[in-house]
Amino acid sequence: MYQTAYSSKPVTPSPVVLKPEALIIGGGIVGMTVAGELAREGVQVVVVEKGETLGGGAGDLRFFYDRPADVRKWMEEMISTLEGDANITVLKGGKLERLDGQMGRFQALIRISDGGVRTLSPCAVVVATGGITRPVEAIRGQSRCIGLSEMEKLLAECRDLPLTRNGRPVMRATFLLDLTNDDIKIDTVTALKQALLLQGKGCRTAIVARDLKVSVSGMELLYSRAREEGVLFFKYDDPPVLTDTGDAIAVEVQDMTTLRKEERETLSLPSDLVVVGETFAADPETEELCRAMKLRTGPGGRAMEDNPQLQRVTSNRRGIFVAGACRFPQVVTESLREARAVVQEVMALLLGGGGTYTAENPVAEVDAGKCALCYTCVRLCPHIAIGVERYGERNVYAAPAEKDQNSPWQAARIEPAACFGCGICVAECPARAITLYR
Amino acid sequence: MSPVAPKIVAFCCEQSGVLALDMAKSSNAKLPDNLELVPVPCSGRIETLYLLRALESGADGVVVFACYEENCRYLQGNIRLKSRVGYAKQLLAKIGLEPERLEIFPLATNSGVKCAEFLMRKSDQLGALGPNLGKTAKE
Amino acid sequence: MKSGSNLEKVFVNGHFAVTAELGPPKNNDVSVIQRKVDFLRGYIDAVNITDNQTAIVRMSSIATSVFVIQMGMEPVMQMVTRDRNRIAMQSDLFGATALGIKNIVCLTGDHHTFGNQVHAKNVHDLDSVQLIHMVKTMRDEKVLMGGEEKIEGDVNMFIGGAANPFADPFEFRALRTAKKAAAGVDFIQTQCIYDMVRFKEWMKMIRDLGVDKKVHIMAGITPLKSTGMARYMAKNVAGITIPDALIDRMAKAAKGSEEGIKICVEQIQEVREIEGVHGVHIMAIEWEQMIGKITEMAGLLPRPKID
Amino acid sequence: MIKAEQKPFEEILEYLAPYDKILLSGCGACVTVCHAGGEKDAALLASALRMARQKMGKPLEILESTPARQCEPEFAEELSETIGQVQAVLSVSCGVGVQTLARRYTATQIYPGVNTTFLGETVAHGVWEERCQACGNCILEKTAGVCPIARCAKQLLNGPCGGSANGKCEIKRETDCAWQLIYDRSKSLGQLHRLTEIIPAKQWGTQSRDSGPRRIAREDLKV
Repeated sequence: MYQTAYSSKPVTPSPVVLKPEALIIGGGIVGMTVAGELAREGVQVVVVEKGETLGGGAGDLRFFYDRPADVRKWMEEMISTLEGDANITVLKGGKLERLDGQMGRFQALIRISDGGVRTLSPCAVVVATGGITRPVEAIRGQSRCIGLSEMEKLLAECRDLPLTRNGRPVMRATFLLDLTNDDIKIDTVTALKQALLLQGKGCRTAIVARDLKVSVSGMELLYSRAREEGVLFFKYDDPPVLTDTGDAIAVEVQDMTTLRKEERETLSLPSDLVVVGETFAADPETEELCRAMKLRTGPGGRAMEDNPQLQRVTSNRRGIFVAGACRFPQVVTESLREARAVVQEVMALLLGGGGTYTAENPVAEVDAGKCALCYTCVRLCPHIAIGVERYGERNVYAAPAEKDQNSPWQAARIEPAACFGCGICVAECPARAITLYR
Repeated sequence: MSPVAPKIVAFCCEQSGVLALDMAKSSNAKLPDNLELVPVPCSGRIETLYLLRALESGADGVVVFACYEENCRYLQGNIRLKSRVGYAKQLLAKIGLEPERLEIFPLATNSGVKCAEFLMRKSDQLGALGPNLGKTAKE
Repeated sequence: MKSGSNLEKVFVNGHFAVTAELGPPKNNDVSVIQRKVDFLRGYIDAVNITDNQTAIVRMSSIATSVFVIQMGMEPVMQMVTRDRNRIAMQSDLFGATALGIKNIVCLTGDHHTFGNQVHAKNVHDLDSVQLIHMVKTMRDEKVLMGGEEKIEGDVNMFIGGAANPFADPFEFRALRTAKKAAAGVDFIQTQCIYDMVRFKEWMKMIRDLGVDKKVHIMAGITPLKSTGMARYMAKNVAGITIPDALIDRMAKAAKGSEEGIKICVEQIQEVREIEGVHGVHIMAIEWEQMIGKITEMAGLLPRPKID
Repeated sequence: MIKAEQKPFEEILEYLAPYDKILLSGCGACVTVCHAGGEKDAALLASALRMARQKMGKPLEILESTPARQCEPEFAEELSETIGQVQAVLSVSCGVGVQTLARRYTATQIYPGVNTTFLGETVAHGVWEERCQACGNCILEKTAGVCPIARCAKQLLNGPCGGSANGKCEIKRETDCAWQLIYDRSKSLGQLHRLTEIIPAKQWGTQSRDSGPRRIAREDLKV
């Protein structure tokens, strides 16, 4: 018959020693949250932030949609506690250039902007580099057309009533959503939050969207409050037409309440300001980082996009986690929830297993004698768990070959801790030299 | 109909196939009687050789229950399987066996009924094709 | 004088030379050669005899050249390195010079998979540059390849080569022609020209390298018979680029062939003004009968008689 | 490494028609690396052959054995006991392996299972391209590390020919023109001037196949 999928050989893969040391790439709110909570549990944390200050993408956030707290103050407190914490070292202007080895013996090479180079050996790595938005190309050149982030700044800094921009009062504002990113909830949340604030400042606001995404906790309430406050809501199929009428921009929408298309009349919303959602783009630096760390990037070029079989924060490599906007653009509260999920994972990994990790899933092993060093398995392993020891001076972990104790392993070698037990390498090996042991 | 029902070997991915078949069994959907299930951690674990050896050693038809394209827990498993089944089908053509004797049936954990129906259809189809003349093991 | 051929005398006396091309028959029917020679008689200085062009089996270039001489016209024997190794090529040179053939064009030749003998074993013992050098050493130093074997008597050939200014890498094309000049080539016939801008750029590079002083450059011209032919050549023939403007012009014209001849004549007049172009090589593939009309319309007649 | 491709299935069936017990022997080195004759591909071929013959009503018993290499006498010796029990051998090793077995086992017919094609480089997983013809007189120093003998359809030493367009060879659109590569690399190495020197005719006879089959004999190593 044929060899069964597993072969039973009592092999207990040698456990990997895990020191409580973690590396966090990205000093935004997710990175800081993870760092703070891990440090409190006694984990030695290094945060690498490419910029000169912590805070990251959410830096230009001023208001929470679900609580009245002042974001800037909350952010500054977080930064100060972080920088004061003994367990946390922050490397500003740092960039991960290279990550070698496997979980338990990662070798991270960090290049600092002042020319310095640091080599770290973390046992777990968290990627929280956030996402970037492309600035709003002024739609048809109107200067009265701004992005959501600019409106956030205006609402925070401009104290006078009614709100003024470049000296002109803002009495009528219209939010235009879903022109670019249509599967992302963050624009609707921000628009609703800002609309309520504007309404509070006596400005009549309308929200024009393809469809309102309210599947974020607390959003149903916010929507009904907005309706009570008098915010107007319009839906559209084909994008509304904007025309500059000199002192305002007229946003023409169709009254979608009448069912038959031809009977719908068009309404015009004259507005002093039209606010548009910025486009969330794949961050080339995150893509480069994923290449350096051999992380799988999803179709949108972001780290580890959704796959129902995978937990939200784990990556394709053991010991590396991904959280926040770099994984998928999302509201701050959702990013923070992912941050806490990462903290759970890292603590379970570093502290839960009594300082070691042994693979529960079946683990594949290469018979060094039969391996023809053809690199098939190394190329195909989705989890980057296989290296070739003899050449890989970077994969310096020279496990003694079974037969001949002192000569380094002269073949492909599967790191037991990094193996997920899928068996792809076993099936592809041309020398049938790999076996999957339960 | 041939006296003995056609033998089907079904390789089942533990993430989807195995669970779907458990569901089929628990909701006692009708399953072909000469069915052998081979669980594998991922459809990517199934070598091309397994597909041929299964046919060689007595199966009249081989089915692989794998996850849908984007849903592989190990990211590449079902994609690698697809190219291996393609290669195996070319070999079957050269051997002179009908292509219907080897098929991938993508499914998710909840498609128990769907996979049971598929197996019954496959059993009838193989019955019509007649026994696999290439099998070397004697019944 | 290198070989005293009529073509050489035309160049030496500063005339604007005209050559054409004659494809030997795919059998041994000499009347085919006779008919083509009669089409060309009086309109050209010498005629290229192709050597199994596009690797399609035809009567050999030497045999056809001998018939052409008997019919009172001067041949330019083409020799490709695809089919013969250095032994065969040197022995053919002895035969050719003995039979009175005075001009040779050394080519690498089209790859045999283009022709009707795709399963052949190609030779490529030498390449065109090395062949040029071999013929020159036989003529000037009277030694066989390898340098030891002395040759009794003269092996005088007026040596020609090809150049394709439209192939890649463009910046290297002039340098490669310079290499052929260094190897000892006497005249160069270019691939057929349709992209005049690129040809002029190439000629400028040739002049900058001073190659036009050492070598007679002949511009290759092929009249287009129809729009179909133009599109076919643009797409399938490697190394030939035909600007769309030309194809559109052909498509718009009432009668494709007449427009083709008009374009051909304009091209000849245009290349005559380019400094360093000493002649034109008209490749009227299976259209030899038009050479008379073309040369007459382009004002290239009568051909100079030099004794 | 040596690259090879399995022979068409029908051709192999033809070879094995007269026999009913054979050895199918793979090789653990080069043909394993290019997935042509390693243990996996040998077992696959064996299974397919058994089924095909079974279907024809003439079952074929196939013993399988894949030594680490087939081009060493000792590895060939490993198979002697098995070869004693079979009527013929189908070797999916490269041409060297087939002939090593043929030299050793004079009474047994050794059939090739693969077509050995070229010495090649892996350009992508599962894709190999010809790099070397083992001509015995390497000129890579002159051509910026790209060999025109192996990678130019006309083996030109003073290329490129007139058919090179957009960096591709005139006879196959997907093949890079070797001389374009030589030109590009020479440019990046700042050695373009070297391409203007004429490379004289190659002495094919000194070390290449054209002076008959070759032999290397290291007196110092001889036992």
